[in-house]
Amino acid sequence: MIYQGKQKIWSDYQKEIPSDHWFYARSCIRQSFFPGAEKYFMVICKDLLGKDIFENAHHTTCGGISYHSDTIPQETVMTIVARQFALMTEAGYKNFVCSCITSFGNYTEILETWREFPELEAKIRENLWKACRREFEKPEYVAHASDLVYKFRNDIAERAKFRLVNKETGEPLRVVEHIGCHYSKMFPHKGVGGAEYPCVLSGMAEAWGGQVIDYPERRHCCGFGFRQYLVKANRGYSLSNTHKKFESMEPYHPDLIITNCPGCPYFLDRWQYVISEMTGKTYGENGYGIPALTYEELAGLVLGYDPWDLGLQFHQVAIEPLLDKIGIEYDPAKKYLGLNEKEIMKPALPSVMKCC
Amino acid sequence: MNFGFSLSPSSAVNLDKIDLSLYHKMEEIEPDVRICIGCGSCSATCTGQPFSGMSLRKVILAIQRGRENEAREMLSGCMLCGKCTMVCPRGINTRHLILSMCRYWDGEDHGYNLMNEVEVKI
Amino acid sequence: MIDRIANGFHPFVLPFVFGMVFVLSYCVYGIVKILRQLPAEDRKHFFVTLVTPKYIVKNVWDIFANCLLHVKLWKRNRLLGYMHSSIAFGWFMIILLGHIEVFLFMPSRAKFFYYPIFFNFFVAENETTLRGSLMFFLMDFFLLVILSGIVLAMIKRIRSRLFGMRRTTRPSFLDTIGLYSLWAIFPLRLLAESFTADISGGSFLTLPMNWLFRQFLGNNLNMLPTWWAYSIVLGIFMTILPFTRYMHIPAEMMLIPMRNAGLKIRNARRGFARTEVFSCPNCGVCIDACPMSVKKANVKDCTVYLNRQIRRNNEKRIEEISDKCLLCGKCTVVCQVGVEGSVLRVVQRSTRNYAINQDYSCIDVAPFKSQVAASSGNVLYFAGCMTQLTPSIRKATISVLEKAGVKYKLMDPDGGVCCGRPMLLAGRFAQAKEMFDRNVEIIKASGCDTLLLSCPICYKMFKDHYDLDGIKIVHHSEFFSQLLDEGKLRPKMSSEIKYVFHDPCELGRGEGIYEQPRTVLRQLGTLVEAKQNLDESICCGGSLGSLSLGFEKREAITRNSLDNLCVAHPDTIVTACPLCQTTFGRYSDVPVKDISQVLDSAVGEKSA
Amino acid sequence: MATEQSPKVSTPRDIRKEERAQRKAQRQGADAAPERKLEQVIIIGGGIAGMEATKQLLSLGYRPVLVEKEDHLGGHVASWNRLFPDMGDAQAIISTLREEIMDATIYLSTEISFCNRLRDGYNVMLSNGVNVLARAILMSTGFTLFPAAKKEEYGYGVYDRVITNADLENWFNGGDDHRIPSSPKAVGFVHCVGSRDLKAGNPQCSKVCCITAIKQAIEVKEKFPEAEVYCFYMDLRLFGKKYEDFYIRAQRDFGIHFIRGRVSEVSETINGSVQVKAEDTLSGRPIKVVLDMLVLMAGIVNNPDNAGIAKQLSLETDTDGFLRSADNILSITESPRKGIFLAGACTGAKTVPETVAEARSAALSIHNYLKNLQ
Repeated sequence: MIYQGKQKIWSDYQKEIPSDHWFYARSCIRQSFFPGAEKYFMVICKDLLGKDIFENAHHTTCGGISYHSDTIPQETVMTIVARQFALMTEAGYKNFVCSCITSFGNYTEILETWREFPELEAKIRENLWKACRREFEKPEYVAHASDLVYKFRNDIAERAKFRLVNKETGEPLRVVEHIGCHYSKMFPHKGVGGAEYPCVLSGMAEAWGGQVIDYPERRHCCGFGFRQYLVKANRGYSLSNTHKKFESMEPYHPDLIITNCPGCPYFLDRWQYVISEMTGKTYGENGYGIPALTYEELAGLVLGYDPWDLGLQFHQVAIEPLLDKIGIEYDPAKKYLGLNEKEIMKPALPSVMKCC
Repeated sequence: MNFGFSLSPSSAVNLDKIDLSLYHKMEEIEPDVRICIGCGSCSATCTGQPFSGMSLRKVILAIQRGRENEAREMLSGCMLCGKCTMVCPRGINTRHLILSMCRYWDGEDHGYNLMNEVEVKI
Repeated sequence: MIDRIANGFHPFVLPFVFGMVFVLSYCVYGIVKILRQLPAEDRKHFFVTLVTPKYIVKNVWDIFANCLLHVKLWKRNRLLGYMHSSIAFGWFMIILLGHIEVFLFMPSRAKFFYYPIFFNFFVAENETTLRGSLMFFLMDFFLLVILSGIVLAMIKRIRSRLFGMRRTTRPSFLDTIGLYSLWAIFPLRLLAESFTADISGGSFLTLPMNWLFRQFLGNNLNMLPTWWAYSIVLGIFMTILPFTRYMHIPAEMMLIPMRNAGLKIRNARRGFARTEVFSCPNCGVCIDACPMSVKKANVKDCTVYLNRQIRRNNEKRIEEISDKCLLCGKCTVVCQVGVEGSVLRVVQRSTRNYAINQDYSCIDVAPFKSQVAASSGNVLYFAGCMTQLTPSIRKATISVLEKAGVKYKLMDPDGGVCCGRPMLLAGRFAQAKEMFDRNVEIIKASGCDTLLLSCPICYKMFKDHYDLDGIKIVHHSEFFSQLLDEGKLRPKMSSEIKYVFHDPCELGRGEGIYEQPRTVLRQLGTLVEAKQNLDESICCGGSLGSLSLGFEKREAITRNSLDNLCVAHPDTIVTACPLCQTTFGRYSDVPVKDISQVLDSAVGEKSA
Repeated sequence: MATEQSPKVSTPRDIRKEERAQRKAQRQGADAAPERKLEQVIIIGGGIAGMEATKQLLSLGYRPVLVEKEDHLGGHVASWNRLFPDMGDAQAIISTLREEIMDATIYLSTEISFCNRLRDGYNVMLSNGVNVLARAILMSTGFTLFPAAKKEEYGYGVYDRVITNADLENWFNGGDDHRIPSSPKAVGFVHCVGSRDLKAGNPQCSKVCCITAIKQAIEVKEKFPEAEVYCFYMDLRLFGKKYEDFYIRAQRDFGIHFIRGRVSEVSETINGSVQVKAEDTLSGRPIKVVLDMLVLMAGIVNNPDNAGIAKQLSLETDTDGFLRSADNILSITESPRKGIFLAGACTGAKTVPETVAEARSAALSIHNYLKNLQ
């Protein structure tokens, strides 16, 4: 691997990311999968970095999940998106940041479509007006939340309490990054680093001390594939794609996976359990899995937030070996305590994969 | 545990892992198997094709890709009429190739049956 | 006649006695072995013929004519015929006369079987007796005949071209020893008899030689060593005979009655096939006949080498030789002992076991049956696979049929089931049979009384292999000839056009149809002949008979066949086989047409 | 070589001097070329097209002035090793041509500063300060190779074992290349890298890459007989003399595998080899193979340096990005501008023999043009 070659490509794919004044749109599913992730994104942006980032309680799903599952037509999803833009316009913002990469892909695709077909945009404006009497201006910048974290990665590194380094050996942790298909595969120029050698996540991992692994199936889909997973008859196909990725990354012995998409961390996490039940194989050390974290969770970890506050107990793969490797202290007893130390239920343990 | 779905094998041909022993045997018997350009003349003219789907082009490709099982059925419909040999633009001795494939398909030499009593009338 | 040696024995006869006992025992062993290898019913039938007078006469005559007189060879090549029959018949006569001498002069010694061979050593005769001088004259005469044959054989070995043979076999090591010992036998006998001629009597050859030798040797001390040498050489020849090509002498005497009894090859290596293989005299006539041997290629793949390799059980070579052959059948036509080169090869092919055995159960013949049953007509035309690639033949044939007012049906307008012959030639009889059966079903469903074929490959298959309940099977050339005879077609004669007819292997040598296509062509234009024609016509090189011969290797064969056809500068080469037409068409400078095409263009509209 | 090291510097004064000398020779009855043939012709680009045209113009009695921006003649061919289909020596062609143009005026490491159009000719100012007046200019500015790194998914410049056809040719020519392993087990060639690819900005066929890939695949197989060699192609476009024989040899004698399907992506494996994915379109299945070396057949694209000169001379580009000829059938060597001629790959991808033939044709066109001006 010629690192300079990658750097050259990264330099070709740098996008402009305004440093402040953002309108934030959440993901429809991440809050239930990884509830700490979006929360700590806001905490980091607002409290730690002191940025102006606004969210409106009335915003909804972007509709991308239904669009990609072939359940709603494109004009509907465009109208939903138009409403999100209207909320942004009403709040007086011009920079739009979203938490989900399918949303990011969705917003980008719609804006590009409107650029090519202005008559469609006019029609959507009419639809929106008819539906809820709102009007909107198109955002000047659309970013994914990871773009922002990438932009502030060095600020975060400066404030970090931990580095992605093995405490015992001093070696950098081996990080697998997965940007998710909708981040830049559709519009390479809209993603940091392009589509082939994206650097949005690898930039974070490297800034925080880790070493990024480039394994053969790096570009491959996480396996979610929307209706491939949602339709049970196709679910084996979804699983097989994830399995292919793990088989490919296995020889590199990764310490963790850092991901972008709501689906990616979910499937890279949960399918490890399913694969272990089906094949008896686990991919981490000593019978554990490989922890799959969102970039916000990882940022939270290096900044020294409590793992359980970050919601890491919601992961299927146990996070503890990673915490031990980095040297992050945690209280095992508090793993399944919720707000105000209230007992939340303990999950049953898998038969193959070790989970604490 | 039964999840109601399972891992499906990859449909990809992995050239590093396939078993090419049959192909190599064919290369030894009829080196011209290498020069097939997949034009499909053999399949288009095949007498057996309408009945069995025989396509020599596909059979050759299947053994090159280590997927013999997909082609066995086709070969068993060959009538050996020789039209494919007549039309092959690359001059491949297709009949001999087919006969040799039928003989060594499973990678074994099935030998001779010298004690056989037959009605020989040609 | 005086018995010279009191007890009628001398040690020098021992080498001969040993050789003779050995070869006779070997032959007995061989005969028993081959008889045991025959299928029981064949064996029984064979024994019956051996005691049936009609067969006995035929067997004796055939053996006499073929093994001794080489009648077939005489017809083919007089010089070779003389060479072979002088040695074979001369030797036979010497042995016969030897026995007659013993019975005439020394009946008491008849029990010593070496006595007739060395008669002149053991007896002393006053040459003035009439009986003696006649016998001695005959003995010297036939010895001279043999020696002339030996001289020719020596010349042939050095200069085979003088005998009209371009190529001959390379003898194996043992063959060479056998050859030299055979050559040595008769000069040594001459010398031995010459040395004893003043004692035992002699005639026009031996007496002068005796006189001559006495002039400068002055004694007869050479007598005994020469008789020793003669006996030793005989002993050597007899002993190695089973392992040389000379085994063909006894084997052919076995083959003739077996063939007369109607036996056929039933196994690749045993029984009848084995007798044929051993009957091969390695003369090499098949090499020149073989179309593959053009430009000195593939010489080692001719039938003579197949026989040799089968005798050696060299499986690799047997396979190569069997697979390469075009199965044109010409070697069988020219073979003096009638070794069936093509059958022997196909039966070798049939011994192989396959991982995939074809299965045609997926073929549904119902649509074909209903299609042939639906239309009317009593002639069913099956164009065949190859004709699919030469649609002009089908078109011309149909056109001729219509012009002649024949009511016909098409059996395979959109392709059909292969006749099975290509599969049969590959030695896969069961698979071929499956295809036969499918076609038979369709043919019977048609209700026609005549099956018309334009491809000789199909024709031979239907003609020889199908039981079609009296349905007449005709090749289109045959059919056209008949239509002309009946006056149903009135073609325009253009005598300025020179046609040459190429006899397709399957039609000519295969089915003996030589005259009918020529009859047709004579009514269309001037018929010229190829250099080698009729049963010696040269395969076009496109034959499906060969399994392993590649496309590029066939070009020389085709070109050679074309050169043979074009000696009389024809304007058009006419053939009656789609495969020959396609093959020649690739390289020919002269237009190549099917007989149906030339006939169709010569017949105007509806001449009937 | 002497020509290259000490190029003759011609000035209009020199020419006048020579003209006088020639006229004198003529008067004395010596066998000299007619006066009009002393005329200068500027040839821009010293590749094989420029060299061949120079040679022809010399023999027609002109004074060709050959301008080359590199410090050596021969263009791309100078860095190649053997040429298809007879494996002729590329260097030998260059040295033969070089020897035949010893008498021409050659400026190496020189570019065109600017040119003006005069009433019946051009005034060309060179970067070395020389000013040349000529009534005819020949553009033989050639092509550039598609920058393979633009096809990011193939990882040229990123993966250790990915090289281009030019890199491989340079290695055959004795160059050092650490990316080429000492005993590869599997080698792949990707055809049409930057050719027939709208997404790469070049929809044209580069014409020579298919046959070059076959040539190089054979050469690789000759060097590494143990290696399996795969060619991934979209279409095989082998149009030239004996190319089909070459293809059959590659298949039959060298056992090179041809896979119809374009490589979709390349990734590096843990031991530094590359994993290549493609669709085997003939069997309709995805295909995957690990290779120790991957050669990208970079295509032929127009030379961006042409743009400046083309603008000054008011030349147009054709829809394929190459210089436009007056007519693509009858006058491929003539530009729409009077006195400006085109030869070689500046008008599109060409093989070596085509380029040489076109250069000859251009020289003849120039000769006829100048003759008719008299």
